[in-house]
Amino acid sequence: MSLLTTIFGRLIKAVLTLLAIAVLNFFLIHAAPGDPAAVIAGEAGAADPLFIAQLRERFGLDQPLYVQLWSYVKNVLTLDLGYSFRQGMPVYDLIADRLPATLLLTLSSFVISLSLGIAFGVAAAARVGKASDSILTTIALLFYATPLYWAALMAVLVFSVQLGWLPGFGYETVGSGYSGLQRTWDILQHLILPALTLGLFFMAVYMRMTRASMLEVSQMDFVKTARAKGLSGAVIRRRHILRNALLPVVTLAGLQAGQLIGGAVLTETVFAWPGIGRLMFESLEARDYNTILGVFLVSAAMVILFNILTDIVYRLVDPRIGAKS
Amino acid sequence: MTFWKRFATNRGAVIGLVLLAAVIAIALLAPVIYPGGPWKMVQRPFLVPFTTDGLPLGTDTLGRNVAAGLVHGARVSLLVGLVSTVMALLIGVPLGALAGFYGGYVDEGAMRFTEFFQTIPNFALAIVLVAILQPTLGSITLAIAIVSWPPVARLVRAEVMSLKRREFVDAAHLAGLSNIRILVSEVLPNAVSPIIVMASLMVATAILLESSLSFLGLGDPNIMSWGYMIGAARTVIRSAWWLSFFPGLAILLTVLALNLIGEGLNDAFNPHLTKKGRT
Amino acid sequence: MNFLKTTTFLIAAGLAQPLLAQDAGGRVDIVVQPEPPSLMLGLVQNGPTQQVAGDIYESLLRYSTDLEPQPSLARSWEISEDGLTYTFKLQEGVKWHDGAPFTSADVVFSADVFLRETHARMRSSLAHVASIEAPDDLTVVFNLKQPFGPFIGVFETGTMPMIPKHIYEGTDFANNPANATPIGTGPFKFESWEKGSFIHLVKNEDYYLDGKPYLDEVYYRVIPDAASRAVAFETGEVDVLPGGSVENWDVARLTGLDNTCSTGKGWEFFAPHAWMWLNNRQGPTSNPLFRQALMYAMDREFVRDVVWNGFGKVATGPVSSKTNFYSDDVTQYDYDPEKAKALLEEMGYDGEPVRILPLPYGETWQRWAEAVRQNLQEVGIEVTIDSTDVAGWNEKTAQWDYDMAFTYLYQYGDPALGVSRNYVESQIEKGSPWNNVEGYSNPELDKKWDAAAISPSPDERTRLYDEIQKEIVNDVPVAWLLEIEFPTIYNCNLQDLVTTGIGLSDGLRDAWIKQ
Amino acid sequence: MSDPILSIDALTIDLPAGADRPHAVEDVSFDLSKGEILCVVGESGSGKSMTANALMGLLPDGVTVGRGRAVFDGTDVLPLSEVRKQALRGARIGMIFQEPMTALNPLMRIGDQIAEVFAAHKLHSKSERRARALALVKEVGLPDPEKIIRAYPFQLSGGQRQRAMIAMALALEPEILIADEPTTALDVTTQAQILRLILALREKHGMAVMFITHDFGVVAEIADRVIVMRHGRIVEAGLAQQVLETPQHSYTRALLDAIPTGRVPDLQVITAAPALEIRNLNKIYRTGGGVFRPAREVRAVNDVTLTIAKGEVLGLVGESGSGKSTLGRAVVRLVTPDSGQVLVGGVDLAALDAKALRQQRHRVQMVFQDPYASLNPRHRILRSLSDGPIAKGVPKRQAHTRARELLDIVGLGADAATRFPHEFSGGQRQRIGIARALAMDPELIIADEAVSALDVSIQAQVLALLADLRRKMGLSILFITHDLRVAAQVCDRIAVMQYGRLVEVGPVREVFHAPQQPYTRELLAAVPGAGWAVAPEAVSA
Repeated sequence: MSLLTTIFGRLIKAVLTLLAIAVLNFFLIHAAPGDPAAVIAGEAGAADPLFIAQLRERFGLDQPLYVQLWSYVKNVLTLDLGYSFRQGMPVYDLIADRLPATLLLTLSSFVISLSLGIAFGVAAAARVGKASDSILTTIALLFYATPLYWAALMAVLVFSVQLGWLPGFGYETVGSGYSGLQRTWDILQHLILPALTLGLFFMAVYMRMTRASMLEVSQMDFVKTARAKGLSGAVIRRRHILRNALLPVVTLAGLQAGQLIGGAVLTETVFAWPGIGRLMFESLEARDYNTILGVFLVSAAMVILFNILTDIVYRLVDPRIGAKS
Repeated sequence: MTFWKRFATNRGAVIGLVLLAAVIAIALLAPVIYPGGPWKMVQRPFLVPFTTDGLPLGTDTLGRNVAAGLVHGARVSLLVGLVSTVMALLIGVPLGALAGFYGGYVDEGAMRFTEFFQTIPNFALAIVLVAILQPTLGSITLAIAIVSWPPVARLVRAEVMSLKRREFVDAAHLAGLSNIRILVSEVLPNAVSPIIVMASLMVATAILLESSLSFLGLGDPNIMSWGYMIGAARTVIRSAWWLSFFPGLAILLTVLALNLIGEGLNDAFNPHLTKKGRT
Repeated sequence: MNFLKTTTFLIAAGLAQPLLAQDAGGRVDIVVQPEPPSLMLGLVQNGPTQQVAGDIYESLLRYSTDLEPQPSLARSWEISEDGLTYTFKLQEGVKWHDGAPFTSADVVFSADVFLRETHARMRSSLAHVASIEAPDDLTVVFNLKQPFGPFIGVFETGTMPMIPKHIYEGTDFANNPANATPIGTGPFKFESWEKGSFIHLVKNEDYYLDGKPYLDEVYYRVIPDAASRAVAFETGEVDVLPGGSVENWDVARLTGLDNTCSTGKGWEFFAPHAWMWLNNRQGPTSNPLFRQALMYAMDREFVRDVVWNGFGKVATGPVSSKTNFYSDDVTQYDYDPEKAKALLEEMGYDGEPVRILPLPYGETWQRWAEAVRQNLQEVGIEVTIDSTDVAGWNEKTAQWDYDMAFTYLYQYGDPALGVSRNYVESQIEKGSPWNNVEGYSNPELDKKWDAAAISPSPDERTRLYDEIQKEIVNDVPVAWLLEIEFPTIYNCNLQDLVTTGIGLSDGLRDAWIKQ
Repeated sequence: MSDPILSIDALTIDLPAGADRPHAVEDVSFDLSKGEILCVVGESGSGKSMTANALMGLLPDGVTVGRGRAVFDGTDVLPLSEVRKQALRGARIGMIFQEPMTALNPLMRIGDQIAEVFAAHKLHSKSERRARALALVKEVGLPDPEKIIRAYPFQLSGGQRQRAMIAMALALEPEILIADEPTTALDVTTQAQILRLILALREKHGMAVMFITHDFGVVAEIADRVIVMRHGRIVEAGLAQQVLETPQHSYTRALLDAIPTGRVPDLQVITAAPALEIRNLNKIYRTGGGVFRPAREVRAVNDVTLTIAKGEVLGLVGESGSGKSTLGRAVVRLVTPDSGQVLVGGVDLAALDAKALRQQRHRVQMVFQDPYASLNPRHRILRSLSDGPIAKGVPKRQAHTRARELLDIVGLGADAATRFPHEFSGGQRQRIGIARALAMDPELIIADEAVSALDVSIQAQVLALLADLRRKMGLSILFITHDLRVAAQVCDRIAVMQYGRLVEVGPVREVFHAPQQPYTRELLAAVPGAGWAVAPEAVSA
């Protein structure tokens, strides 16, 4: 089976999954008490029932649920995510506005966590049973056990407030008028704390997995073969053990990377990062149906995208996959 | 070596066990230690720890005893962690077992269903569920269970798939035992070890999840939990660090303990993986 | 009756001209929380929207901190003897941000066409208006059907913002693309909006008051976490924390910082008044004895001192002491658990549990509910707290699915505008959380409320409102809690930040930075 | 014996504390001469591989050289530093292993893995390495070398992988090749090819070979000299022919005796009544298949018709992939055949629905291959033996009594009933497996490679038990095995399978002595040591 047909098959499955997610979430969200009209009216402060009824009619919320569902599904099928009641703009634009920030945050923390995790995992595995292994493992375990938001708050407290080294929140210095390199540098500084906090937690995950996987692979027969060839320990670790040990890490990383997108709510909240995690949380409180559904769809699409990417990477690394059947 | 001996040789696991035992003891004895409950406003607010007799960890924003909160909070964190894990197991184990054992369409259907839940971002789904059901102990537990079961199903499925090819399962078929009986009494008991390991880690994750939900204001307001305490104190973290520090520490230690135990169990169940030494 | 806990301030008005020479130039960063859904003030009037849009839009009048009307787009005004005709003379040379001239036609369009359709609160005031005329470009006349004492109070920016006729006439107001780039007459112009991050306004160079505004630009910053907002102020990244944007516990700490000022002014017009709705229809709360017991059981001073960090004033009844026609000649409910227990015994309270629905506006309100729960439990009442978010809160109160529900509402300077709606029987209607939600019914009092609203004589009004307050406080239809104060915290270099009765919501027309 | 290239002197290898004995190898001395093939023979745990591993510096963690020297080319290699050992490994001493499936890195192309040997010793340019890899691939007889060096291990068969391994080991023309059970995992015909290859390479390069095996057949095939090890000690050493024909040590004799001789039994009197009739049985496996691609079909059982008489032992032989196991599993309905009949006692097992099948299961029972997987580790032996009878309707007490009896019969004693599987050795577990099959009072027993996983001496005991039981109880057995010598020893008739078809069926004597089909002949010829073990008797027959 060629890569193309696989991807094509996956895409079809992905579309079906996304549709199912849209439908499930549609019902979930409509099951929540209150509706966007009530919330918007609530914010206006003095709505009479007439005003609320007008809003409902405008949003189409006066239609029976199945009619609303049908029109939503129709929209989604034409790649139209609808209109945000609360923000008064197309959901697509809203998400397009926010997605880059989330992607920047999650991808950089992903890169940090994966590279550090693998590096430390390899280091710990190479020193298994020694003190340095215990220290690395313990530190990873501590990161793993620390509530993310708590670590985030502490990080702001220490590095931003006490030491003043880094900005504690936001995406860039507002109104700085920076452009080009200067702006990039500015964003980078803002990125460090959130990306690290988010990254360190996952670093612990990858490190533990890499270590375990390295140890397991190092027991395998072909490692003995490699030694029998007269290869040095470092070459064996790099060329034989690591490559094989990374396979399960790649799988896990692919799974996590997708989840990161929707899972950055906490980090985005603490660091005031203008991403879609926060957008989702705010839209949820506002019962901004279309926006929540849109965010869910986009994050689910990201999960699927990353799964497909993982598959491709996996195929590139492991010749056995794909050639099997 | 027996299982317990192997477990006991793992220093981390023993430390974890002692920690957890302490947390459980505190949770059980909470009504004895602080019979007044965690909500009672006993003193001036914002009393600094270690300065007032009877209030070792100071008081919170309303003058409530932080130590009492911690002690009573232990019950809830453990309860949510435990019950949600049990619920997740109750969904994941049968689903994974049936999928793995019967294969074919059953497997296909069950796995599509599982994948579906894995595609929806977990934490976001938990938030939505709690928001929809409105935050109560029950809804939080349920939400955590609903987002936690897919890995269980996958694990159990993989275990069952490998176990069902073992010859003793063939032998059971030849003995004329029914499928369900084979699944329940021959296959599943042999999958218990990895499930226990995973469950111990899930309890830890569930405690973290509960506290994260509370942090976002999605906790049950009638119940004192560590997550609630941090959530309630986060706005004063700068002026009253101890209000979020101690519950944070409590979570950290409990989660750490569970992880250590999980690793210890894993090592004890799979002695061949832990052989010390290099390639 | 704006609900959201923040607002802004500023201002000025023509009272005392400052003695200092103002320095021009500079930039101010202000927190806005939460992010406004829209800046089109004619469509959305919640707190954050008005805080930002108050710089862009203006109305005919402003109100001083003691609620006296001040000129704004109206240079002067006249009320006829019979209280039926209001005549306004407009400022000369006022231009919309797109350069079009502002005329009386815009006023008529705004009040009579646009706001009548979109603005529920304005609509109920417009019910008293027979016609609005524009005899010439700079004159507007409102003709009332009958005298309506509070009418002079409706010309505030959030109540009657001026909408450009040349842009909106004949369009679908709600979906007009111009809503994204609001055009007003105000001292600042809309420049850009980075969703989730900031809103950028720049100085209106063509402003009709010479030399104003002083500031070059204003950034409204969206920072969703209260603790982060505090940090932002400390690190100097923002200059102003509007009321309610940090938790009360942080206020004392922040105001103790160098070069940090705070003011409680700028809320007089709104006079936010907090109480718990008590469901008068069913359960223990339907019994007046129980409701009185509640009042004695609650330690409201403790809450003021601890939860509100000393800000605010214990409410004595339905009318805020900042609002006109306040009377303190009413029964005082001091903290007295014994009395509460006695009342409960008298009514034969059987331990039926009651639910508290806190206001989902952050930690302060949550703590408040917890404190009340503790107070009530101590006199033997079974209490649980229901937890919910904004939408759920709206739903539950609007559908009367609650026992006790926290809320706070604005009073708009006059009991007829912001108080009577919560107590008269005609305002009992399911589906809204701002009317007579508790279901209190007292026909005798209803007559007095009505009479007081349309009486042309201030003395008569005072007498009626005194009687009403005296009587209603004994019935305890709702459990009044606090007159809330939201201190605005700002960098002391900022001058003339809060100059009117709606504070930051009136925009930064007069603000300047001391160099 | 002249000119030893390697001289091992009083080697002792220590096991870590807590192991079942203090030394893996104790006081072992031997020489290896240039161009010589030395076979080190022993059962599992004899320490035969440890000696080789010590030489290569590849001892498992915790296992250390205690005493002794291993002089190679004038130097004791045991105390050398890791770096110097690396220089030795691959370059001057090559090694190949038992499991060709796992001994190659699954993620690297064959060519790269071969070229890596040069890289490890910093020899040749990149293109030269490739050319040499190609030449090596050719030399070890792999087809289509250009393609092979670009292939990944999973694309090669077991025999091909072992050839690739040999190519790697030979890359730098080492003076010594250590072969650690290199043919054990291979089919018999493939094994024969690999053995021939090793002989040919020895001829060509003149290297010394240390060949580790448990199989005296292989020894007979290639050994110049033999060392027999037991419990870490050398019990006998000598020229191959000497040891094989006139073993001096009782253990060597026991081992040789335990080997099924290939001596075929006399014809048994067989009743006409069939215990099993298989008629036109078919089973096709379909793999893959989906929207975008056709399914791949493998005819595992192709129109097989076969009868086993009551009291008869029928040997079903064939190489891996021949379909013999599928046929066995289809007979007990662990696999549902696509078509055809399986008649046992007049019941067509192939046609029963799930419920009826459960009630008829007891008619055919199975003894499995893997003694470690065939017993539920969480159940006591008693339960493993009595669950079936109880499900069948036997009263519990009676089932328990019978279980104890059977444990006695298979030589374990009734006490075994209350213990758990992990308390037993492999051979004991296989006895339990037999007892379990008997507990159901079956009309037919399928023994699926029932002794393949056991050491020779244990194998002999279990085969003896089977023969004994058969005599006493008149069992009908379908005996599935890849080992023709075992089949020859215990079976009345032999059925040969290839590619899912029955190639030849007949009495052992006929099939072995006068095979009709070329494939049968090929198979027989490939049995290592066949000429030595079967020939004398065969002639007399």
